[in-house]
Amino acid sequence: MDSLYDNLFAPGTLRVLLMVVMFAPLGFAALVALTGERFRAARRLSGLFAALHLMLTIFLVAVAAMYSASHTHASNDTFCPIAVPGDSGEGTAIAGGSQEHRTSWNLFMVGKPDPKVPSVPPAVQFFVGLDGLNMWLILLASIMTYVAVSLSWHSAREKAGGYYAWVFVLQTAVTGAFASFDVILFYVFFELTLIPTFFLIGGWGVGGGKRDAARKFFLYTLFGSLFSLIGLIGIVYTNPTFSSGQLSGEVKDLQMPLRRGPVSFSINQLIFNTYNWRQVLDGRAALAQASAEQRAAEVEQKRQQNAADLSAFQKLADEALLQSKTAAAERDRHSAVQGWLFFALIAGFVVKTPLVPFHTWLPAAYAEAPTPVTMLLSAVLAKLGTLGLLRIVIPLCPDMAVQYGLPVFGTLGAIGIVYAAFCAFNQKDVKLMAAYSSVSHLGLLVLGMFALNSEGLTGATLHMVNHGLSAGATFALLAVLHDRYGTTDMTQLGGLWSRHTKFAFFLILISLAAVGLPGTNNFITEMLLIGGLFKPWAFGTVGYWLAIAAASGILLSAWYTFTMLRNVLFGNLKIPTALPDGAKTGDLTGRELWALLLPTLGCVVLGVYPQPVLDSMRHDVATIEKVVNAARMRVNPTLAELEKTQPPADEPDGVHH
Amino acid sequence: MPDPLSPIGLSLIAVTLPLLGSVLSALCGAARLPRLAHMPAVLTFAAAGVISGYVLFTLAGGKDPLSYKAELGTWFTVGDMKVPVAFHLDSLSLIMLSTVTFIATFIAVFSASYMKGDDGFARYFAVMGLFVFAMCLLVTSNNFFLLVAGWEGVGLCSYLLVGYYYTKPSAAAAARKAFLVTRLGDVGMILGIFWLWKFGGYHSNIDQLVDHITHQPPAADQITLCCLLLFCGAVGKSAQLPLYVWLPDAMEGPTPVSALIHAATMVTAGVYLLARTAPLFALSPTAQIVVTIVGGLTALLAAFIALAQYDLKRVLAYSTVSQLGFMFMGLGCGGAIAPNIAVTAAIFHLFTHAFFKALLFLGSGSVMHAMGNVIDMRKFGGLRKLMPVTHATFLIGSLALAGFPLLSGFWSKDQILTALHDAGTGRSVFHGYYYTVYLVACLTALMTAFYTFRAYFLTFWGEERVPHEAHGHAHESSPAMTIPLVILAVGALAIGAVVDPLTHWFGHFLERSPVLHHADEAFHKTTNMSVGHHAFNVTVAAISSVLSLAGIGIAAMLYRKGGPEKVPTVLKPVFALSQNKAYVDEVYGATVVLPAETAASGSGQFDGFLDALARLISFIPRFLGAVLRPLQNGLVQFYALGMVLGLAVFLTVVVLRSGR
Amino acid sequence: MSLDINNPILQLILATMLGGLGVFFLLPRPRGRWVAGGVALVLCGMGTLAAFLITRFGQPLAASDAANIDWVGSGLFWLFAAGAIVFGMVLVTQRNPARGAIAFAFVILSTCGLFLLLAAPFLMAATIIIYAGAIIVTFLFVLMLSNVRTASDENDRSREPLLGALAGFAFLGLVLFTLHSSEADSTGPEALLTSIERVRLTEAVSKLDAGEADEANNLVNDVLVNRVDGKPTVAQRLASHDADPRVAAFLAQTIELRKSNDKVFNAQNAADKSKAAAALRPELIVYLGNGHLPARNVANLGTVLYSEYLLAVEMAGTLLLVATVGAVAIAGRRNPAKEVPA
Amino acid sequence: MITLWHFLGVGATLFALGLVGFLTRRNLITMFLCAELMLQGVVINLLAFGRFHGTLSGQAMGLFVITVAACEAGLAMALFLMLYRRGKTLDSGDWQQVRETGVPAATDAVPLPLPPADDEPKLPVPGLRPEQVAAPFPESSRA
Repeated sequence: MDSLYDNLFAPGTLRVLLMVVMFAPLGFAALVALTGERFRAARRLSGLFAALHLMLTIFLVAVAAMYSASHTHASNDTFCPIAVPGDSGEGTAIAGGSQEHRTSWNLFMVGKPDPKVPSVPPAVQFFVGLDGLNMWLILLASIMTYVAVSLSWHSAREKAGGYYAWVFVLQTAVTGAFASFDVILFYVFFELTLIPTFFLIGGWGVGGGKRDAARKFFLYTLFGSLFSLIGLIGIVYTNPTFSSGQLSGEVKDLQMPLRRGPVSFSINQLIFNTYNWRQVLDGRAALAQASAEQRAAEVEQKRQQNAADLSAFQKLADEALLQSKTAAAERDRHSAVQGWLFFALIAGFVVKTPLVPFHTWLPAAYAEAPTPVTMLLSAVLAKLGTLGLLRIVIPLCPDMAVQYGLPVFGTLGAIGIVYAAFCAFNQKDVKLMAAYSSVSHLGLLVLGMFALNSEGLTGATLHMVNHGLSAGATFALLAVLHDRYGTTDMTQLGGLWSRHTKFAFFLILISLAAVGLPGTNNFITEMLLIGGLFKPWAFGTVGYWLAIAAASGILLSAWYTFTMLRNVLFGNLKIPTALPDGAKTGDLTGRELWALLLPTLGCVVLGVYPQPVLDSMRHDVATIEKVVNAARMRVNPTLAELEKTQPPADEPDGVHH
Repeated sequence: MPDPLSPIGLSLIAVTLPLLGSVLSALCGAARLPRLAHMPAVLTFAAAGVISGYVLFTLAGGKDPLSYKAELGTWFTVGDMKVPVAFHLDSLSLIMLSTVTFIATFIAVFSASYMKGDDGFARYFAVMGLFVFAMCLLVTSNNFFLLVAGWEGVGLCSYLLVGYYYTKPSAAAAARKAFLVTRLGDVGMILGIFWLWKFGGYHSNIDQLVDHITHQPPAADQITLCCLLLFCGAVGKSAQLPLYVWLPDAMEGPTPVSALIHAATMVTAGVYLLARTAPLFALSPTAQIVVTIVGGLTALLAAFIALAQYDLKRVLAYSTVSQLGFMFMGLGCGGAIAPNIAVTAAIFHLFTHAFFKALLFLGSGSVMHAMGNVIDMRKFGGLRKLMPVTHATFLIGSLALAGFPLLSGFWSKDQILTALHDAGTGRSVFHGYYYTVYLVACLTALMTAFYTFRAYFLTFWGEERVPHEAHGHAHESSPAMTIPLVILAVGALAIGAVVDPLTHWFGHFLERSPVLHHADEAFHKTTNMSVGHHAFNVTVAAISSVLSLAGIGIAAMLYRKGGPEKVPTVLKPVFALSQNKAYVDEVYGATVVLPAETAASGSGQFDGFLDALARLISFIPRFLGAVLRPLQNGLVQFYALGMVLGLAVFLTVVVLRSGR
Repeated sequence: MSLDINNPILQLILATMLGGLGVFFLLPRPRGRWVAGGVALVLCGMGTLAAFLITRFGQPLAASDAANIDWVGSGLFWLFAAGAIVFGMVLVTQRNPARGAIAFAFVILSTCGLFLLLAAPFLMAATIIIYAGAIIVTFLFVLMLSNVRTASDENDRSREPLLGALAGFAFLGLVLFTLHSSEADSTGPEALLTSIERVRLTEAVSKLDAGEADEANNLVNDVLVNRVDGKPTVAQRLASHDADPRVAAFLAQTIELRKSNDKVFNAQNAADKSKAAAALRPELIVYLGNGHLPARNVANLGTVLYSEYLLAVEMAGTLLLVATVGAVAIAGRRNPAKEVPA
Repeated sequence: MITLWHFLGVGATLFALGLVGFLTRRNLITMFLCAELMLQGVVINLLAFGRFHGTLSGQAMGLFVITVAACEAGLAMALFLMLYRRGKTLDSGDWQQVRETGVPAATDAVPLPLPPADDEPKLPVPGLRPEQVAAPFPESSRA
């Protein structure tokens, strides 16, 4: 396969392509903005752009996925992004270039470069790339932008150029955040998404409270992510580096001198440092303790022998004890700092995701936003939060993720599954129902993710895409509905099957995907996420109730979804008496059909044959898992021992019902 | 990849064919050729039936264990969760596969005539094809997750077909109810599968998992928990006691659908599941007795409700629930006598029941077709002259259902009763329960005979009455509908006797399945009892015959003249209770649906409260603003004063600090 | 802190409190103004302030210096200072703005007297001319505009009299306290030099100004190197106290001065000598802690203005022009209130 | 001996007095004069520093201060004139429109004292016959 890639593409083609995929939407935005008020021109132009972009992205991601599924990496030390612009190495493989997977594009330096740490300057870098965690999300963003652009009929009637331009700006921001491997770059793109969203909700929203909703969305998520910024800065500043530390290889020397401070902003480097730093701390503490114990034993021995120079030995023992205490204190301080940073970091991401009870910005924003924008919010933007959890929070604070992840945030996720499902059932507006259903699904995602084993993590990674496709398609259908009747209120609509057969087909299919019927994508990931909760170590901590809550989501999602289907599709035809001006009539048009076909096809294909996608994620999930496993051994050594020595089936602390 | 001409290869072709038929039917609909949509379905079902029948007959007669396995690649694999697309073929799945495709073929033929001219003709056959595919997948998959795929697939098709008349609100409600209630059971099943996966060394293939668990059994309470959770799924799908309520409502679908899905095939998936996992159940006698008791209670309650229904299809629906209860009673005996006897009895009843219940439903469909879609027995009667073929076949079906001696229903029911009797008189710790259930089963058998013939007499005897909805066109159905009836009637008449009591072919064939072998071993290991063989018990057969004849006799006595029926005053409350379905729906409405909906609206309100909490934070800057606003009073001197005071404070601090 | 009347802190607090209270009582208000008490308090406050200034800064250096006290200069200072403050007080508390303007004129006169004492005759003249002109203009305006004979809001009310007086006098107290504490930090030249030494060195500055570098050189040498009238030199006299950091700093300054002086002494040619002398002069002045302006004050001021501050002078001129144009533009506009109905 | 500190003290006192006046008096002209008073305090400081450091920079600065004060006086007079034309008053408290919405305007609670009763009869100049009776209180018609 290598030779195929090498022959087809010169090294660096993918890097250029990635840059194009990231920044072309900005150019589109500028061009579309020029059309101003001309609706048709803006619509055609942006449709063309989005389709072009989608084709490019499909090509890019397909090649990248084949690459990362077929290449085995020697170690799991860090994420292995490929197609990194500015990668200095001139390796054999086209995508990576070198095996270093890092960039040399500095945005600005912070402090002086340390000559002892070559090629890792303390600089904020333009470090973007594709790996298993983000490449599918980038494709998802491109698909959803295409769908949003195609389905913005009613929403973009006024000031069409501005609307489409903001949508493209949003795409660049989201893609940038997905692709970033530098914490500051990530944060900048992460916050950049707020601006287009703010204008899209506030300017083109459908409800009376759109400005209020836009402001609430903006402030609420910003409030959360400011904590994350604090956390990021803290992580960067408390992250030490090793004077001989390369990006790969084990750090063995426990007496290795360390340099604190902003040494790197690269997520890869930070993960590597965090992982090894903790090992070194533990190693030092263990060594010092062993030495102290040895000294104490010596003293005891001498005392029994009534040796004359007892006091000298006593002094040595005291020194060793002091050293041991110092080393332990250093380790404990590290843990304490990591704890605070964990909660600060996670704040922004759980708000963005959102996790119950930090979700209250969501109903207002989702309801007031133009439906295609709601689609983007739910399908793509929410994934920023979960990707942040996966890429930053868990690998950078693994001990806290092991200790508090499942008991606190997993429990919140479980509560969210049930609670949001009940809320969803209570809604009269399909859009709000879908909004709460998103909360419910993402609760499951977070719950499964914090199981922190390969099933849960892979399930979470894929569920981001799957939920994006199914929730996106749901909102896309609602946009179609809104274009026809100007409302998505279930009390005003009913029996639409008899009028829109194709629409009904798609709605049923997507609803099936949403409830996780086998053969659709969500089934795979729900099984993985629930399965993750059944791995033994997770049980040592919180018990089976989380798994039961997760499984109850299977029923509850069906409950509200099928009630919605009954109200909207079944029964006698019921439509609002007053239809909006310029409303479409009839079944799906060709453009809508194409737009809906993409995510629907995605749902089915990922449900029937997900293995290639799963394979492309394997390495990067293994990276997280490695970091987490080390943390797990630290947090609960006995459990780790048990798991190591005994076959899982005979695991003793099983069910006691 | 297996050899396509090997038994497993042929079976997989048979499994896939209905999917092809479904796609072709859908394409017919899309290509504006809806009138041809039945052709792909009928042809592929028939081909699948012929292939599976061929495989069955080529494999029949041997003595060796019968088990073929195939893996067609990976569905998904992550970490310890490895889900291959794995199939297996043993006697159990082969019998199921043949039954399903065989019955489906005739029902498809019947439907082609019955549904002619309907708007959703192509949709009907596409979904039906999908259903048969999912059912075949369910019975042949060797992997729990693949089984769940088939399981949910049949549920989906059931949903789509019950809600086939989508403009009918009652159909929409029934479809949703069917889906949700079965899914409630599925939650339990999925949890059970995961627990099994955990205890079973992270195998998800059924055979490997069963091997692992039978060789390294986990604690008894753990295995009981897993079995009961699996049974939850079966309870939902097979309409057992807490969750049976969806099945009578599911009669809103077209009648052939009721015949295929809600009588012959899908509802028996639960029985199949328990048979398939019999080795696990064999490890847990507690789970077995629970199965038996649930089955007994269901059979009794459903039979009781069926006594006073006026809707012909509902009578049949409750009788289906009741007969499924019989099957579970039989399955549960595996904890007290050998699992192979129990499973054989249950599967045998499943097999015969598929014939006569499909026949009865199709017969009622024929009646309904003639009566202009009226199914209320009070509105018609005395149809035996008008619809002779239907009458004859319906009579055969009723006799079979009632357990009339020597008909197929008699033999299979007799096996279950014998099993229960043996269990009740055996050495099991639960033999008291088993014996009670045996008595219940006898009572139910009596009630079954009675209500079946009540329906038969009310429909076909008495003076001839035709509802005005029939527009005077009431007539015997076309041959496309009557030929399937006749064929199924032959099956109902003779197949029971042919396959088992005469030849013992069925039992021997089923015994070749490694599942039963494993189950017997596990049973032996768990209970330390020897594994017996099925023996014809003359006493039980006699009692069963007497009860059946008594039921038929009472019904003939009361309803020979046809309706309207006269109820003795003493029995009126009982009659009303039965007619109102024992108020189970109302009880559920008050205890499950209402609390859930209240919880939903409560959650909605609580969400508002949460939102208010979040908004509370936004009041902090507002409050500060309100406090500080009066300072901006527009007087320049006031501002200057503030400046000077601030400066004074600042200077004080500076001076005092530097003074130190 | 003991309640010693000579305690400068106490005096300071008393002065600001009395003054503040007095001004508070005197500030115009519709009713409750207490003129007599206010005046008394203000006078007491002024007295306390003077006492503070005297006890803290104005003490005779030593009994032997009593002959050298500049009685005339001191008297004039106190006179003008008192005048400025009293008339300032009148300006602040006078209800009638016309009388206030007159009081302000007297303030200007008094400060001009202080200017003279500070050796700024040109500035004195300029201030009188400009302010007198400005005051006359102002006065005219006042007469023209606010010949309100009845009570009026602007003249008979004060905005926040208590807080205003408090703020202003707190500010004053803080500044005085800062003076108090910063003066304590640099007592060096005043206390450490004898008056004879001071006179000698002052003479040396005059000689330097007159261009007589050698004379000045000798005078400095007299003080720093030779024994003057048989007394020890500065360095010898203070050597025993050099543990005190201020004394040590002063001694270091002395050594630097000697080095500069030696440079003048050892200069080879005239050019070097005048250069070294030019460097010596500011050092001497810093050493004395007390400036001594050149004799030809106004001429030198002109030189400075048109050499060092030329750009600033030009800008000031431009500013004046712009201000004139602006004032004309503003004052010449019609009344917009008539055009826009309220 | 008069030292630098005495002058600084006087300058500070003048500044503080000006400050008090500026903060409390409401007549714009008086306020302006008070501001000038503060400037005088500053100029004294500048001169004193110059004097006691033996430089002329202090005087130069003083000169600039006086220049600025002159500009200020000119502009302030022009502005006062404008304001007087608009509101017929020199009260700085009348210009408080630039306040936060919702904050009530500051009003004066205590009433102004009445003008002293002018009840002494004004006798005509003896020996002359009064030509006509003047309108009583000619000012009141203006107000």
